[in-house]
Amino acid sequence: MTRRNCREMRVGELTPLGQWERPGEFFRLRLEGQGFERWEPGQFVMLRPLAWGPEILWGRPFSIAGADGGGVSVFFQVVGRGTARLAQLAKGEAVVVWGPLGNGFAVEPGVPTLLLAGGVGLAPFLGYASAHPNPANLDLFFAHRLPLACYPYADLAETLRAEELCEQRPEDLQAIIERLGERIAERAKNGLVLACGPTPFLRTVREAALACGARAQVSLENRMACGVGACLGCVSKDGAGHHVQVCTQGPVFWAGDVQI
Amino acid sequence: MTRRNCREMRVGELTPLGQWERPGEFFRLRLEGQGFERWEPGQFVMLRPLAWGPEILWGRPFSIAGADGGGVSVFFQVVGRGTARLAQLAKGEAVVVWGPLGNGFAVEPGVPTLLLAGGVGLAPFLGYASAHPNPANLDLFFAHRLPLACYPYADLAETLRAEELCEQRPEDLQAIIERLGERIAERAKNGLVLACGPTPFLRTVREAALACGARAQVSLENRMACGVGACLGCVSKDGAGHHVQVCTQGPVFWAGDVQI
Amino acid sequence: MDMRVNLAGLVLKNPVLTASGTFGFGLEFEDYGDLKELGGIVVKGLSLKPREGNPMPRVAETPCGMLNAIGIQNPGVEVFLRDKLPRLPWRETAIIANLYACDVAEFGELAGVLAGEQGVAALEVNVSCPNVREGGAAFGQDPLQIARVTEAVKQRAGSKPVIVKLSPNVTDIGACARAAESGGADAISAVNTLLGMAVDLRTRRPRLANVLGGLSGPAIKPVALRCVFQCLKAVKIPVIGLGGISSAEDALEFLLLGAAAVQVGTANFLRPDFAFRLAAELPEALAGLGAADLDSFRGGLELPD
Amino acid sequence: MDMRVNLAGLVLKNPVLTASGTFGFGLEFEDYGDLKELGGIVVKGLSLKPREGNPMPRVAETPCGMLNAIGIQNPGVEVFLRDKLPRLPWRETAIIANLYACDVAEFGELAGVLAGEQGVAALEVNVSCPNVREGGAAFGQDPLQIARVTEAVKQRAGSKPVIVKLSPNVTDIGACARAAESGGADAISAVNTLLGMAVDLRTRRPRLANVLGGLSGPAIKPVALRCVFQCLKAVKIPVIGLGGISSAEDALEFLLLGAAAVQVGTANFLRPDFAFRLAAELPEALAGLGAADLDSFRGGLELPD
Ligand SMILES: Cc1cc2nc3c(=O)[nH]c(=O)nc-3n(C[C@H](O)[C@H](O)[C@H](O)COP(=O)(O)OP(=O)(O)OC[C@H]3O[C@@H](n4cnc5c(N)ncnc54)[C@H](O)[C@@H]3O)c2cc1C
Ligand SMILES: Cc1cc2nc3c(=O)[nH]c(=O)nc-3n(C[C@H](O)[C@H](O)[C@H](O)COP(=O)(O)OP(=O)(O)OC[C@H]3O[C@@H](n4cnc5c(N)ncnc54)[C@H](O)[C@@H]3O)c2cc1C
Ligand SMILES: Cc1cc2nc3c(=O)[nH]c(=O)nc-3n(C[C@H](O)[C@H](O)[C@H](O)COP(=O)(O)O)c2cc1C
Ligand SMILES: Cc1cc2nc3c(=O)[nH]c(=O)nc-3n(C[C@H](O)[C@H](O)[C@H](O)COP(=O)(O)O)c2cc1C
Ligand code: FES
Ligand code: FES
Repeated sequence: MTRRNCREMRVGELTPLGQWERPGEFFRLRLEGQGFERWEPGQFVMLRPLAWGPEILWGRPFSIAGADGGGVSVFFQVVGRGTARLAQLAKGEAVVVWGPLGNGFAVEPGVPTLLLAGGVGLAPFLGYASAHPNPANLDLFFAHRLPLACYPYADLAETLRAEELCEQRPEDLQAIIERLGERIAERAKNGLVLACGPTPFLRTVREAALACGARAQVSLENRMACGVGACLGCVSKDGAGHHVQVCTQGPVFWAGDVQI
Repeated sequence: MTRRNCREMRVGELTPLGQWERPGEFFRLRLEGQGFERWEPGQFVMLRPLAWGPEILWGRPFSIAGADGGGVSVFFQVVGRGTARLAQLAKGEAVVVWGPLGNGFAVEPGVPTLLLAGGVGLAPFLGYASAHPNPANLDLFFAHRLPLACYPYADLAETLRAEELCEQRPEDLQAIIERLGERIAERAKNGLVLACGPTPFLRTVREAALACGARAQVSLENRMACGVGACLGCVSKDGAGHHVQVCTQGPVFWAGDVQI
Repeated sequence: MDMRVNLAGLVLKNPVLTASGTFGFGLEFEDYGDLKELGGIVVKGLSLKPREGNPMPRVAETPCGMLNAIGIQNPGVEVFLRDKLPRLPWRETAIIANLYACDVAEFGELAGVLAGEQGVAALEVNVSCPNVREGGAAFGQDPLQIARVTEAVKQRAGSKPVIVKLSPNVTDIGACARAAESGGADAISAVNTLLGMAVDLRTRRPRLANVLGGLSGPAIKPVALRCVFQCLKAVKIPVIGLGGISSAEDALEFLLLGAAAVQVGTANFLRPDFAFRLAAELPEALAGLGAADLDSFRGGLELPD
Repeated sequence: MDMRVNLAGLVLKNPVLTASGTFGFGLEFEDYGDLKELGGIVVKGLSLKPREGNPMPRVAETPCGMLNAIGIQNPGVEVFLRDKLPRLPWRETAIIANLYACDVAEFGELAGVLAGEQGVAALEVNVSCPNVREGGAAFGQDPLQIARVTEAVKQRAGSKPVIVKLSPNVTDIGACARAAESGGADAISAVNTLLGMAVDLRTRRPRLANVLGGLSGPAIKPVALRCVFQCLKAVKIPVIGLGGISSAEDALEFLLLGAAAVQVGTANFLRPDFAFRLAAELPEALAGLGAADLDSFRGGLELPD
């Protein structure tokens, strides 16, 4: 088992992505320090810069995009106050990091595995692809709204079979939903489907998977205050209608075990 | 009359002083922009960087150390949260500045004038000396605790007669008080005494001046929320025991018109 | 966009008022904007006689807020009428007097003094100031007293609308609002400050000479929104919302709940042109939310079933 | 430095407790520190039967604070006793059960279930939760009900100290404290959350599915300090202070007023090792203020004459 911990790490690189297309919106952040020798793709960390005053109380959860003995990397999009301030971190600044948190995706080296990513939901699959013992069995389908350069897609596309669709016009969404359905159905018999992305995306994946009987996991992005199972602010309902904490019992769930 | 205003100005230079003696504690800050074409030495500004969130609500008051058509300068010491964050301002950052506020020191070119400064209370006298039509009539006495290099003393000492005493051991304080008394008494007959510094310093000055009948003004540094006379949080008592706002009816008072 | 507000018969050009005690007598802010652009100005609390207020220190910063215990320092109602009111643009902007007194009779008398003044648009009754030991708190925390004070003011106020300003330091603010309504109030403003305290570890003393003080600023916004929500449920008269407003979005939140107008208090200390900027920014902020006008937006909160 | 605290007969190794609902059952924090180093752990609110709690969303950030409307989701007291308590270091650290019920009889029953449990050091009665519509608010806002609930719990609690946790959403918290004392409470904890609300301008809906929720965090510290101050004036039994503590200095402020111990709530979300760090830092922070020990510092607030 991976050992969770809380530590102060230092900002290593903070690299803007797609800065010509969407300046100041997408970043890769590398935090330096120990504690991530062992982790599972799909797990996440909570980040809270030491300099944040009481104005922003909660840490912010991000999927681990990669980690090793020297540090951990995440990939984030600026959507609000917290991420806006993360984008202004200075090199060397101290960030309180707790993790690795939650449960990772299933890894079944011998099974053809379809990775479905929507937008920033691509992040955990960077780690997944690099840790997977048999990348030849991996297919990625990536749905996005913004130019490809905003995402770390190119790196992934080199190491596995990748397909992408951009949602620009309203009719693109329908195309994405259909394509998702087709791709999931291909894996219905003998495959594994893993998905991460915005809630409507996950809902579509879950329904399609349940409809055709594909084994599928979805990674939820509920709002989190503590990340460790204590506040009960991040819950979703399980198959039986009981509340489960996404931070500790997820964020990855088998599609049948969670309501979206 | 000088016209008060509120505007966003840009950080020009932020220069540390005495950085070898007290790293990160003393700064000169130049803010660039218009609005300070006319001002009087002894007046002050309220500063609140645009980036301050609701965590620090109030602006912070600082004596104008110098100003011209292109901007305004202040000189500050880091003593708490607000000044600590001012010390981290980046060049070009926007700062909300309102002023010039309050009333300046009396300027009587033909009268021998004694400037008494305690610590950062030196700041307004930079402006006073440079604006005075007859610097030959100015004497400065500067009492301080920290190395001289922390203060903009050298510039001043070039343009007027200056004397300084450093309070390092407990017995130095007594020497300072005695020296203050002597210097004030010299001006009792036909001079003018102006003082700015910490409250105990001003109290000593006020008592000595009243005792020997010297005409003296003191500049108070009460805590301020608004700076414009509205909140009534900065009051002191006048000679008759009525509350007066230090921000609008001061910060400079004739010694007999205010209780300290 | 039409931003006019009809507040109990009083037409305001926009819903932005300044809160009592945070905007002086308005004149202090003339250098920072055009007073005529504000919906209204609620002046510093006025008493029959001049008051020196509480000893210093009277203010302290707290996380996202501040405490004050000014103690209604003011020059008295006569000085206000003689020296301040004539210099205010009362034909263009509603000047609202904020009344402070220590018993019911005095409140009535104060209202009587103001009733005949053309330049005073309305009376706001401060039954809620927690700062002053003499009894301010007692009035505002007891529905019966609120009703009695309201009646007394209303009787002497002539044709002036009477606004009762409520304290959040009560078990049931809805009951206080109903008491004001039953006493004849034309409108309610909610809320005054939360009773609080701060201490200085170095001196081992309270940070305020008065020990207790009123908490205001962004920190209290969630409590203020809840109080306005509860008042709106309790009464039919208009409710003016305030407490922690420090952006156009904050103001819109109160309006979304159904507040007739808003007051800006502590935010005037963030920058002295705050209220002017807010009045100017509000139409655009509303448009940004897809609202056609203020009236169609106000009260549009959707509640879960 | 000797940091021990005697709380109504219960000896704590230091004055740092974790607040109910913010530290789970303690086990969630085992990876972040040694539970044995805490003065005590107040566990998540327990009811007789399991509760699913309120619908989502249940939490929202506010300026320097947060709102929650969890609705006392918990697995029920039996599951706690069977699955959680045996795994906690209850011999070394005081494990305090936090009781939630909807009527007096149920409170008594809950106390009865816990009275015989060796691992439970004390009972904290939550009469103040404003989240749950079923009646939590009513109990905590009425001194008479507080006295009745306290009596019922005390009767069934055997030798366990009974702590009554008060709500700040009242006109007179001193009266509530006296009611608890008269009902036989061994200690008081003050305060629970302030009733608040937040709205989302984009969706035009409340940010919490429950509409109203409890405000906690640094924003409420001034109100919490005031409540503790008023409770200390009202009663002789010890008062545990909480509300907005997010640094060693904050904790010392409550102790300076005279609080017997403190609880840390929302700050546990700033970083999961917060409570452990606080317990470790407190002696040095005390020494930094020139205090010889905790007892000589506690209650040392100097009031103006
Ligand atoms: C397990 C997990 C893994 C995540 N991984 C990543 C990642 O790798 N990269 C990444 O960019 N983001 C990721 N997120 C989402 C990220 O945590 C949020 O975008 C971030 O917390 C927003 O903080 P903020 O202060 O900028 O936004 P806020 O100011 O808090 O909110 C701004 C807007 O974003 C919405 N929002 C905030 N938090 C969330 C959330 N958790 N889910 C959905 N909407 C939200 C709000 O409703 C609001 O509209 C993850 C979330 C979870 C729970
Ligand atoms: C008219 C006027 C002119 C001033 N000119 C200068 C100047 O030129 N240079 C300069 O360095 N400072 C000046 N000051 C003082 C300066 O405003 C304060 O040092 C500053 O506001 C402290 O802010 P902070 O957030 O860092 O401290 P806080 O965190 O607010 O307080 C830290 C400590 O400083 C004390 N403190 C805070 N404000 C004041 C104050 N106004 N007076 C005395 N003690 C205070 C507090 O009690 C506390 O002990 C002036 C003050 C006034 C009223
Ligand atoms: C310094 C100060 C002085 C105040 N004086 C008064 C007053 O005289 N009369 C009154 O009714 N309210 C007074 N208040 C309360 C405000 O009008 C307002 O109700 C409260 O501050 C909450 O709003 P805010 O958070 O926007 O400041 C005062 C508030 C402050 C901060
Ligand atoms: C998410 C959350 C859940 C809470 N659950 C409970 C609870 O079950 N029982 C209880 O008595 N108090 C509960 N509280 C209140 C806290 O114990 C505490 O009284 C309050 O948050 C104030 O302290 P703080 O500002 O340090 O958080 C909860 C608070 C939060 C934030
Ligand atoms: S984030 Fe707190 S329980 Fe999941
Ligand atoms: S600082 Fe507000 S009146 Fe002087």
